[in-house]
Amino acid sequence: MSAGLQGADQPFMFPPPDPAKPDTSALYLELDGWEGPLDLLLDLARRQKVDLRQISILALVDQYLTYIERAGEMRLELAADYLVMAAWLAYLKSALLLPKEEQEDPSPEELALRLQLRLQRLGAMREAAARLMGRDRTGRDVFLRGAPEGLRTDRKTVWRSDMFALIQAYGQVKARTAPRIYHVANRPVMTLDSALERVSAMLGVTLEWMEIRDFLPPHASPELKRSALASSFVAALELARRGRAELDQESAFAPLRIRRLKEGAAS
Amino acid sequence: MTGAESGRAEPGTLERAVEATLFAADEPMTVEALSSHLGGIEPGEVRGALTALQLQYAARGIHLVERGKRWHFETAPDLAHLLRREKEQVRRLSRAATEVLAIIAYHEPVSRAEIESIRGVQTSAGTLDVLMEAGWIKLAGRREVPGRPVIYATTPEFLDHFGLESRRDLPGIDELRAAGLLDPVDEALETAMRFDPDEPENQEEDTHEDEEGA
Amino acid sequence: MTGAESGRAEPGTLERAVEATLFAADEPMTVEALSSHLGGIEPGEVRGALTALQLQYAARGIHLVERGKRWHFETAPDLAHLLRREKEQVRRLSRAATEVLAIIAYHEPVSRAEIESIRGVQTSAGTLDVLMEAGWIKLAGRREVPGRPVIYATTPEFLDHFGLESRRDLPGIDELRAAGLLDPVDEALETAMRFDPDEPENQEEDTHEDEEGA
Repeated sequence: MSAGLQGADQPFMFPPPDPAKPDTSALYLELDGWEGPLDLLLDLARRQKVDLRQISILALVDQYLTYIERAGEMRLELAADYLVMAAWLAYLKSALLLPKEEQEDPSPEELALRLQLRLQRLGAMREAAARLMGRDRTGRDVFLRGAPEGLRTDRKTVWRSDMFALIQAYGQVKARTAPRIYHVANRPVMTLDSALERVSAMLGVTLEWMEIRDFLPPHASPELKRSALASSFVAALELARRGRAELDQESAFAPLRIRRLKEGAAS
Repeated sequence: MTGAESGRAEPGTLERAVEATLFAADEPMTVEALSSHLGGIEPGEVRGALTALQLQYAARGIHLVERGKRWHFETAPDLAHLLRREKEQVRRLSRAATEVLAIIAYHEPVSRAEIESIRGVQTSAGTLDVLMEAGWIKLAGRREVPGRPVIYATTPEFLDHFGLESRRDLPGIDELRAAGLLDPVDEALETAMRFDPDEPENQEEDTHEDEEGA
Repeated sequence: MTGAESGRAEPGTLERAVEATLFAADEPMTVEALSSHLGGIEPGEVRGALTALQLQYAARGIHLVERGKRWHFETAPDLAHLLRREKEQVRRLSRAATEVLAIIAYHEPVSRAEIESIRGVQTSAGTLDVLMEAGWIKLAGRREVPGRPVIYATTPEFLDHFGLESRRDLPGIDELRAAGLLDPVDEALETAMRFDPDEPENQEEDTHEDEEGA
């Protein structure tokens, strides 16, 4: 019945597994070889029939329970999950044998089918694994070159720059490091020395009274004229002190006049 | 294409360059890697040269093969018996590791819980480690379901080692898919319960899946 | 010996075996080693297979060669350049390196100490290395002063890269000034807006500067 649930008449697509071994006590020796109850069930199913789609779940349950029972007789210690599976299979068996109308949900048929599907899937993967391992494998059946020269890629940096960057860099070096010469711009002033020189020179021209303004440079800027006036005034005072000139002013803020003294006349 | 048409033709310049490069390389190379190594030759031309070379080597003791989009030279499989004796260094895998590898290869990407539900036992951490260390499987992200489990997939090295050009070459994968044996049990159960097994309808369904898988 | 007569023949069984064995071998093999590896084939036959293979590979990107009585496959000599590829990575010269290069170009030959005194900052050895690697400067002997410092000068590649016929084509100080390149950076804009280039005067000074620079 369970076998019929999934297209029993479809051809099986795998090469047959190992020739079915007889269900004998040889099982005991393989105890360590099982990877859990599903693994054991799969092996039992394989012994039963070639096609996992046609196995009898009832027969499988019986075989499993027999195996567990024998293991118990031999006082082999079974892992808990084998016992859990045994209990579950015992329940499944009784449910499958009950009249249909007393069944619960999910039905025992569905549980049986689920088990069968799981076994099919595990079986399929086990076969796939065997076929995979049987392929021509590198290092076992096919070999790569024993002593390849190897490819080497040397990284090489190609530097790039351009003319503008070059001269700009040089300009900036120059600008950054040029010796700094600080020079004060020529300010519009007449120094006392030059005023002295100038006033002395002008005094030498005549013995007449001259206005001090006449000593100023004729085309000078207003700033320079102011400076020249002040310097010339101080120069006139200096010359008077040295006894080389005399000063005259009629009233406050009147034009200041200056006249050369004759040599020796001052005493 | 002249080279590809006749295995006897003298190899052209590009063929010789591809041949020498792959021969000297420490590991398999993709078309793109070859193309860039050869100074930017069109990938299409490189592919043409590879096809021509493959044909030229078909009858030789060395073959040019593609594995997971990467190309390399290897000895012809039929000469295995001559070479095997000195070079027995293939990793021996436990049965558990073998099964886990097969499950990942045929179902990828797949979570550990999914592997365990197929095998019916817990997978020890060591099993996955061994496969990772061999370079045959890798973490392939996480499944976006509650718990976000890590999922696993195979690598190009896996294809390489087992002489597979791509996962499509996995032995029997089309048949397994067609038979629904790569679908989860729940899905298969639903499908099975929906049909009355003795009806011809079921046959139709099978045929349909075969077509899909092919 | 049919294989030896024609490089186009399908390789025979022994040739294929020899081919695969040499391909997979870790090191070159003598005729005797091959013979014993292949289960005691007559050395004469092995030699015949080697000669045939050598001929079959003569035009390929791989050659079968004998060196000191030992045979192995290797890349064809004309393709040896494929084994070492140079991958070029273009990088822009750093500001510091550009300054040093400019100083060398304007003042060559010049020692490192002189470069530093012109730049007003220390110059790392790496900067000069980069310029040497770029092929733009070279060692130009030693200055015959105490300590005999190494002096540097530019190369023809330098002129080439910067599109100069000769160093005399480097703009003079006053051209730089005219272009605002001698102004401290923050004043450059102000100057540029006020400056009225005075042609004849500039020309005169250029000549002068050139003489000094040459």
